[in-house]
Amino acid sequence: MTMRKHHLSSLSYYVFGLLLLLSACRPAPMSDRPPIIRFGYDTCDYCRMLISEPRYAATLRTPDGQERRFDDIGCLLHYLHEHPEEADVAYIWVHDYLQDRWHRASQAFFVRSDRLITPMGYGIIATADTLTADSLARTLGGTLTRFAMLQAAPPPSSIRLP
Amino acid sequence: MALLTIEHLTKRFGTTTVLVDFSCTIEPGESVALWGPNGAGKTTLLRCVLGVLPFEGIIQIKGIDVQRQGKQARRLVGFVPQEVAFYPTLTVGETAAFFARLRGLDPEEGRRRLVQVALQDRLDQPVGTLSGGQRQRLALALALLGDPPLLLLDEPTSSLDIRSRAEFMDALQKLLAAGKTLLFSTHRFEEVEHLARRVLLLENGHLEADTTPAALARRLFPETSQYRLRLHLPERQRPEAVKTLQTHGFEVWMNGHGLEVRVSLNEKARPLTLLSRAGFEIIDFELHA
Amino acid sequence: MGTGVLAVLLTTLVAQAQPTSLLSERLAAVAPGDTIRVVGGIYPGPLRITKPVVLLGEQAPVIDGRGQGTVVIIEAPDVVLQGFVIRNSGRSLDRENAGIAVHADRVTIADNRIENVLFGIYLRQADSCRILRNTIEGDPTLDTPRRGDLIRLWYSNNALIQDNTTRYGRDVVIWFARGIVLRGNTIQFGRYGLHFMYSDSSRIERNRMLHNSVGAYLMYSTRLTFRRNLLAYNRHASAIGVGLKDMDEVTFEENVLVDNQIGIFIDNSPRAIDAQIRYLGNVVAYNDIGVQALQDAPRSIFRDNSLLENYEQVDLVGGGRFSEANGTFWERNYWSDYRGYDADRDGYGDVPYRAVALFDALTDRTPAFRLFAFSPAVQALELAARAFPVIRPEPKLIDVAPRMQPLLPEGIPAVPRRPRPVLALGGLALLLIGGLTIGSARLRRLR
Amino acid sequence: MTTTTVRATVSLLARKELHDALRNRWFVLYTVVFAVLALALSWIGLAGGQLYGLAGFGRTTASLINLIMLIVPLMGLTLGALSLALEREQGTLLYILAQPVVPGEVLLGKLLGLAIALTAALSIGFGLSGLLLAWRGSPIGLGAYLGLFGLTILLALLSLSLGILFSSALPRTATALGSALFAWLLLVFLGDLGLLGSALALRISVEQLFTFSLLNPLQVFKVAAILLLRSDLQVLGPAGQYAMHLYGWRLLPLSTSVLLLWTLIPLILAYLFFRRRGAL
Repeated sequence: MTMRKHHLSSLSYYVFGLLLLLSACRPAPMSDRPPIIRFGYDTCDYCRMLISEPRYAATLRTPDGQERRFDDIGCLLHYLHEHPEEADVAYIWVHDYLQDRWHRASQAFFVRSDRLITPMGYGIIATADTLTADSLARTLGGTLTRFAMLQAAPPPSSIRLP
Repeated sequence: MALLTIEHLTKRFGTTTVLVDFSCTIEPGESVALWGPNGAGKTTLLRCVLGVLPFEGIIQIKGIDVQRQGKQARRLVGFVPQEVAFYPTLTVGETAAFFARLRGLDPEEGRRRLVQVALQDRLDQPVGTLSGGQRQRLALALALLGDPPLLLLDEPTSSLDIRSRAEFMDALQKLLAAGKTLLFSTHRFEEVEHLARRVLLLENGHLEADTTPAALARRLFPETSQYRLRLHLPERQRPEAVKTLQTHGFEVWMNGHGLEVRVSLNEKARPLTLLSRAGFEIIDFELHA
Repeated sequence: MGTGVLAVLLTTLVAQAQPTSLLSERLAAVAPGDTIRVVGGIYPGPLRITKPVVLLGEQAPVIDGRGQGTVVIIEAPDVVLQGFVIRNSGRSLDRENAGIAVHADRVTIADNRIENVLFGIYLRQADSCRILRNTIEGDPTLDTPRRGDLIRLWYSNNALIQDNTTRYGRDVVIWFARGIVLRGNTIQFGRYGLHFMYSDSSRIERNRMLHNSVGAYLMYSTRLTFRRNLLAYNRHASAIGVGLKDMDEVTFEENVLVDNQIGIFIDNSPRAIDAQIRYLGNVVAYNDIGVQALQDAPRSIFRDNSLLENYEQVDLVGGGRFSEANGTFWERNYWSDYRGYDADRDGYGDVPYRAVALFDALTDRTPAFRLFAFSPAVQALELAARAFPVIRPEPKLIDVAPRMQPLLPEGIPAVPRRPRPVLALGGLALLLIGGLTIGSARLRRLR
Repeated sequence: MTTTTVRATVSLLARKELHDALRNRWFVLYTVVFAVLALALSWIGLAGGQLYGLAGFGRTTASLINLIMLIVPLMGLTLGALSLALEREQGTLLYILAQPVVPGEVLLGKLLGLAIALTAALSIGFGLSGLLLAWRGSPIGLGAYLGLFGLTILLALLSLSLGILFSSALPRTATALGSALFAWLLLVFLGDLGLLGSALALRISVEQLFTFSLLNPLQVFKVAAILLLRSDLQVLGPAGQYAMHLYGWRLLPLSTSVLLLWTLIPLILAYLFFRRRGAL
């Protein structure tokens, strides 16, 4: 009889431990960090292709915590064009072209050039500051731009040679 | 040194207590009967001695604790249960070999023991096809494997007919003579009388008395009174048997199973002898106060 | 006889002894349109060809880039480069280091072996080129994203790419190129077997794309014929056999898609309101999902296809159904999970095929439930759903007259089958172990 | 006096158990059914591939995993549940315990004997279908095949030890067998259906779904088996991708350990129950 009682209590410990485990599994509160991309594993939420190269990648997180990942800044712009309800409220990050860093899209400086072959051929990359962007634009023969301007324009088409 | 020591043995099953503070010692060479009504705790006591049930208190065989060193303790014990159950898939020879090995003996030793109980011709017979008497003899042979000093027998004759019972008793008698110690439970007084030197009287889990067969007999059959001997015979022989006994001056009447004879203590075996000589087939008998 | 051997030996010796600069000098010396025969030898790269000449390699002469830059650069039209071994390009993705870079029209690159390169053959603004029977191998030690594309076409129209073999590259890329014919190539162990974008009026046939992350991704193009290709073992994270995104006017015919994660993936195709896509006579077998579409696949005809043993035959992401109102038609396909009969013996089932599976309906809405795939519980659920039609979901599609027998296109290169002698030994060993255990335990009495 | 080592005793008891199992009708029935079904499924699964020159991991290969998940736990649970309870009811358990043996040896002997019997039975099923697969050219390699066999043995062991737990805790054969059958239902059907239902109702996340599902050892087996056969878990959807990303190939040793734990814990409990209960 005592055995059975003992067994029951160990069962309740088990259940309790389980609940603890599960609470540990709950997603962490939304942080200021960009969503994680598993490169070579996750696919772009616009063009559905694998995201392999960090330096062209972009991500966003909606206020209710949904995450989107893109292999090309052009795909991000297309996505935002098709989902205007997310465009104004989402947190948007773009990856730096030269370093392993993420920037908030509103703070980054962008270069658009026909000579940049990005994964989906939109030819847009992001950098941290205006100086780097300017020198890149000069060497690549492209133009320097900001995220607001990119968003205001119609979504980019893939670059075409003149 | 005592062969078996039982101290303050108490055994509970759930809320019911089967044995209460039971203590006794048994010396080498003794033959001890456990006597008491059904449910008095005889079987439970034997199982505790075997160490196959957990209990409170201490039981030692040759100083070996049966709970803590059960394996060594059981090496000193041969056991014949009330209803012998063997593995139905094994033959007699395989069974003997298996239990010999279990005791760390040569399997050949197991087969040699079968000669002792006259089962050597049935080596390849499945144990399931043995008669009750044969099974009991096999059990006895197995209990003797490794020559343990102590034999525990739980109503060993209860499923036997009268002739097998007599043979079995003879065998036990010989073992006793050879120096074995016996502890057995029974509800047949004649077995106590035949085999035991000492009787432990159990009642409701208590040790009521530690006494002798003679004392038990006085308890059961006071000298002055008359007893009823119940005889079981085949139905067709009964009227003839009644006549035979009446001609020898016995008071006889018939009941459902056979006949009953009024006897005094000193002549209680005479009706049996008379009928056997006259060629009657006595299946069984019981003595009642 | 003796002199013949001697001559060959001498030529070889001479070739070996040639100063490595000799090839450039010979190039400089010839007139446009001339033919240069190169017999054996090892020449250092880079080799720049600026005249329309024919370069014929015999006994596999080698042009070695020694790990620096692009090995052969062709800047003149009508060049023919045939029979060479071209190896060891640089490793810079940004500079697009390649085995052969072509910047001129009507160039033919044939029968070369291109080894240990980042990019393989790179056509940039080079129209009407021909890439024939080359073998191109990348560097398998690099991570796939760090590799280059073994064939890359960039603004290069009317190319013929035939009977090439590529291995260990990133993708085969065809971007901004009209009128391409891609035929009989084998593309293996890369990321995208084919990444095809903005390239209208092209023809892709009889190619084999095996063991890539994704077989072929076809995007943003119109008027494409995609037929008789074999796409197998393309499995990786989010892997698909063939994906169509924003494709218009496609004839997708008699392809074989085997053992991919998703056989055919359809995203917003067709896009144009007057465009149509025809899926005809394809074999879609042993994929996790046979055909997957985001929402519906409007203005599409699926006819005479054979869907065999896909774990989920057809999947509509988000649930719902293929609607004939949108112009989606499923007709006369073979379904390996069809349970109907053909009483009138016309080769078509008398009962419509309905793609209904309770579990599919669950996983289409909540993909996480795919975790329960292969569970006996799911089987029980399906049985229950069959027995009690009350909980039967609406069918995803209805094929009114499904085929009774699969329709298998002939002449398609077969999926390589591997014999399994080792497995046979394993099976035999287990059988022996089991048999002997039981046999000996039964025979040997317990003595 | 002769002494018997624990090893000798256990091996003797195990051999006796094996001897018995091979004469057990249930056991023979399971062995035959498993072998026939495994053979039939492999045959059907390959028949299509043979005809079309195609081969792969289709629905039919899946049904092989299904077969294992259905039959193997049933084999282990029923044989385990019968093991002690039946002998207790026959009286042979009392008789064996009255010999110079300890309960641990009896338990271990039973486990070992039955495990060998089950392994032999499964070897025959696997061996036959392995030969067939090899003969007709299968998509499964030797490594995956032997790996699946090993996992199946683990599954058999864990259900065996669960069955033995019921056998030691419950006094009568009927209740032990009934409980074992209920446990089988729970493992095979009710657990998954319950989780599916609660996931629908509570909208739990992919991570939680995966974590919860691992409480069912059958799911652990399944995940490991699919990983072995496919080298990835894509076919299990987002939860599979999550697991693959989180653990990768470590899932294999991980699930093996979980299965072993599922074997060990019931055995320890069974031992405690057995010692407490003794021959009764």
